[in-house]
Amino acid sequence: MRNLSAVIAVLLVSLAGLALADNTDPPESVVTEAALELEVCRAIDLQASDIPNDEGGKVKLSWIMESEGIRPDSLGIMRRDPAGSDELITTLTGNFTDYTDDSARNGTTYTYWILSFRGGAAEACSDEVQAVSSAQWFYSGRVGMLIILSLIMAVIVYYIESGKRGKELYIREIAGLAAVDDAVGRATEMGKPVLYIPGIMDMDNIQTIASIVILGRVARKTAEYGSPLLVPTSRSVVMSVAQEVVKEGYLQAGRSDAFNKENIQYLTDDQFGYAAGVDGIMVREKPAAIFLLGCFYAESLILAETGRSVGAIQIAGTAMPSQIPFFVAACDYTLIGEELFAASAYLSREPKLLGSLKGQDAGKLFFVILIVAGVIAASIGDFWSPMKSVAEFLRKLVTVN
Amino acid sequence: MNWEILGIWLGAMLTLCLYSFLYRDNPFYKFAEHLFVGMSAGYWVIYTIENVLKPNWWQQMFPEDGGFNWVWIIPGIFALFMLARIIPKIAGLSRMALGMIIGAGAGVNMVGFFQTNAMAQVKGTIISISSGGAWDIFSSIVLVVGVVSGLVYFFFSKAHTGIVGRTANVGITILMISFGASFGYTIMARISLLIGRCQFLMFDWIPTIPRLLGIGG
Amino acid sequence: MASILEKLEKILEKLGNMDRRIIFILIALSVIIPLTLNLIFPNPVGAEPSRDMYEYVDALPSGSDVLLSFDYDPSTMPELQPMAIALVTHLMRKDINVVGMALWPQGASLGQEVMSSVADSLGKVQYEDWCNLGYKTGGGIMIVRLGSSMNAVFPTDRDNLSWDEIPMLEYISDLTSFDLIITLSAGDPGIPAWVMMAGDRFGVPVGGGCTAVSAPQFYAYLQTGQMVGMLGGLKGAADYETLVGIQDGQAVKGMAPQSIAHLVIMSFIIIGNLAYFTQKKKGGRG
Amino acid sequence: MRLILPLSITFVTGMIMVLHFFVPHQPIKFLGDNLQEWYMIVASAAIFLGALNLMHVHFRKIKLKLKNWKYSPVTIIGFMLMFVTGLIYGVTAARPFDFMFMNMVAPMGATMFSLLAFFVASAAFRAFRASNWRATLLLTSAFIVMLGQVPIGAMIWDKIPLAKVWLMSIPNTAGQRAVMIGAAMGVVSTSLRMIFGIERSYLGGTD
Repeated sequence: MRNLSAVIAVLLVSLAGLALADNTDPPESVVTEAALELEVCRAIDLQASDIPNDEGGKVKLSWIMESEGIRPDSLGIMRRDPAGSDELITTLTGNFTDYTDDSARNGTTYTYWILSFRGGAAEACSDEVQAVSSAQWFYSGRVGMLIILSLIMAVIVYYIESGKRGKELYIREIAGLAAVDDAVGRATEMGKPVLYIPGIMDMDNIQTIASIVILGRVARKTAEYGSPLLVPTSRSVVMSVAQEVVKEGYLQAGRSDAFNKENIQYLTDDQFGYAAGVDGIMVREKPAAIFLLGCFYAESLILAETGRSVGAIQIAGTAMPSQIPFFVAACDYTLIGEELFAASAYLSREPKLLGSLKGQDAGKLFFVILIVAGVIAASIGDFWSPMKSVAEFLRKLVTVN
Repeated sequence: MNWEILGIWLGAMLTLCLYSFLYRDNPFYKFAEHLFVGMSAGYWVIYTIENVLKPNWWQQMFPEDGGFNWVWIIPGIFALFMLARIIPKIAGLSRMALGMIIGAGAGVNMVGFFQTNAMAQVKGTIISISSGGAWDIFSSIVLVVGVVSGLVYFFFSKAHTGIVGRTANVGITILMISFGASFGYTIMARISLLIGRCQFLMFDWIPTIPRLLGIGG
Repeated sequence: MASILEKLEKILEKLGNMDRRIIFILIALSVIIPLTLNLIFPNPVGAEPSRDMYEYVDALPSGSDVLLSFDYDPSTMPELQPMAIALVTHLMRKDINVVGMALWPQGASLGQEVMSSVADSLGKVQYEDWCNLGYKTGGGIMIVRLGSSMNAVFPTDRDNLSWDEIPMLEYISDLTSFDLIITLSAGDPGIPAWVMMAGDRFGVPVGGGCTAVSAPQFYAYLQTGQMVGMLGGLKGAADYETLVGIQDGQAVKGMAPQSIAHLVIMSFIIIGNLAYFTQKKKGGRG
Repeated sequence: MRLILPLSITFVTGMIMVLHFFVPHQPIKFLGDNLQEWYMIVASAAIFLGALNLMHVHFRKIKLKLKNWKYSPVTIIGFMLMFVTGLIYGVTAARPFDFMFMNMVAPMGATMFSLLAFFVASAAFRAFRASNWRATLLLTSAFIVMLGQVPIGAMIWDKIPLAKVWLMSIPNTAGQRAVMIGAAMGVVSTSLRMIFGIERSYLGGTD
């Protein structure tokens, strides 16, 4: 009994809505058909809300369809603006359960409702809901990240500045980088070239950028020692930049006469075509020192094992977690992750760059403290619930949406 | 001429040429290597034209339904700057294009890495080390200690002595276990690739030999 | 007695400095012989990420929509194609709608091959139960656009049939219309792009398969819940085949040469260490 | 002086991309959305530079009869084959360009890739020696995971696959995470140095 009265109530409401909404469809037919037979499903639980974190102009509608009843052929999304004029903004098939109105004006309150069409007539109508769209200046879920990133950037800039002012900064030894001189020196003694591989990604990859900066320092050393430097690249832009950087290195060492542009060549963008070409260079030129610094994928071990087999000293470095193990196994020295980014500062010994390393350390210290505090709070929180919310807060701080 | 068999033979011959490198450098490898470099370079030029320059630039600038989107002149100009390197006199213009690529790359990488590599990983490490059974607690402690000591290993401005040194030692130990596990896990993938090539040679190529010789079907 | 030991030491010493080409030959044989004999080993599945993946898919109600992105090319087919077959089989058996697409140019045709052959065997109809939107360039950035509108990025499917003419796509407006996104990823763009863009930004569950080489780095995503499950390499594919009940799948077949090659490599490691210790002992004595 | 313009372009584009992540409002959204596509177009267009360089290097080799010059025509012909057929016949399936890709370039790629099966074996043989306790740990964890990867591991002892999962999901995750968080710091600092023009050696000198 109760169910029946609910159905009738719903029906009445929907009819009222329908009558208000649209006069083009004869309401009589709805009454007769719907009352006697199974009703056409209507959209229930209609929700309308501004889409958060956008430039505005969008309202998201979502609903569910009644499960009992005849499925409608299509759904009409209706919108009424404050002036009172109704508009059918779109017609969807009966399967949709959400829609985004992207023609809303910011700051205007709209009323939305949904008509269920069957056989060309509106047979049922949902409740009405209201929403205002608005534009946001910030992604709300990214404020935590913005704060942390700004803090870390500020600290890095601070240490760069204090480095510029000549403050002495201690940097621990990085084994792979201490070996750069030896490797280049050995190549000179043996009268063999140095091979430098800047990874296989393009110049927009930050690891490639880091590698190119290191290439500049290595070029200066090879120029000083007088051994040829071969740089095969897998990207055209990297080739262009490498040519500039190496030329500059030779210039700084006062050996611009020894610079040979032909030694910096493009092979192919193809990952394994590049690996094949570099392998060929390795076995034919027999370099005494090989640098593998930058962004590497599967070709890492193809290059490192071939380099090993020609007896070269190999210094590798990458931030690709999946490739580090292969470099560790096949190379003499490996710069792990962050050490790659530290290399240019370490090799140049420029105070401002060393300062940025100190800034990075501050960033890591911050995260260490955050993790330790969070873990302690979460662990105590298992027994004493106030601490749980502390852990939740910390977790939320590092959540990015 | 049967194109399918020709294709299989080309693939098989080049495969064998490249495998000969495992013995040592030889003319067959040199041939295949030079061919591979040339053909793949040609492939990527065409690929770039067809899949990047045409759809993402040309068709954006001149949409199919007519019209002209002037903003797409901007990347075109920068692309010309990049190509200006060919002419030594105006080669300096390429620095504008480089500035753009490196600036955009640095910006995208900075937020991307920070979000996915730093924030998400820190969040994943803020866990309770007092819940679950003894084994769970042990695992959680290993995880947290591993991450923290690993980070300490990367400290550049502190000498690895005293407590920092001991923590960094724990860190590099965890890193080594991690690298070992990662290496061991990967071997399977590499063998799979070899299986794939062997299947090609054994089940696609070898059966064509009798057919070519006129024996059997 | 002593002479035998000395001989053994000498042999070990030689083995320790063995030419790597001997290793190469043995690796080749350990793959070729099982393939020729068509060996199949049993494949037990423990509590692994591949089981999580299976259980997540298995818990989806029929009629759900799953986006399957084929982000690989022929070079990684041996690992990823069997996964694709097992996943598509599972999805279609459960009457889940499969929408295919690709971030890698050749992924689209590889995906088509899998979906059409599995669909034929299970009596599924293209455009009603499955469809293939094809390849789009742009990686992660394109995924962000999919988050606002699928239709805008894919005005037509792979065969140039327009979006509106494909009945099963009536349900789909943007990425959030999907109950799960599965990426079969051979590298970049792949899992990181989907996790960062679709998972982290739009909150759609992401699962996937990848080559064994990249799998270790994605364990971090599994641990944080950024991925619902993962198939790693041929083992992951074989696990899924076993769980779905494909008896003689490509991956299950491949496990025999895998096992033998692994054993060969492990014996080399043992030999290498024995040789290392005999040399060290000698060094200590002398 | 001549570096000021490129450096300011770097600064502006870098800042737009950073802001784009935090600000969904116009005009940042429009600029950021477009810039993402623009820089890829510019980088892609550079491929012609590489192609010219490749041809130049090999023609020069032939002209000067440098070492292995006899193979240079192979590279040149290979490049021309793909380039010309691509331009004439297009890239659709079952055309010469596609045929050569599927039957020559792709198999060669797969073959180079599969060389890794041999190289992991030789690298493991050489590098995995218990020379100190840290190397022993590396060796042991690799060994356990290798066993856990194949059905034979479970046949030897049914806990081995569990040990593999534990190694992969706990110590391996910890190690990867430390690398990832550290690298992110390196990326932030490197990007910052680029965007603010503190590191500018990549722009070359004063030619």
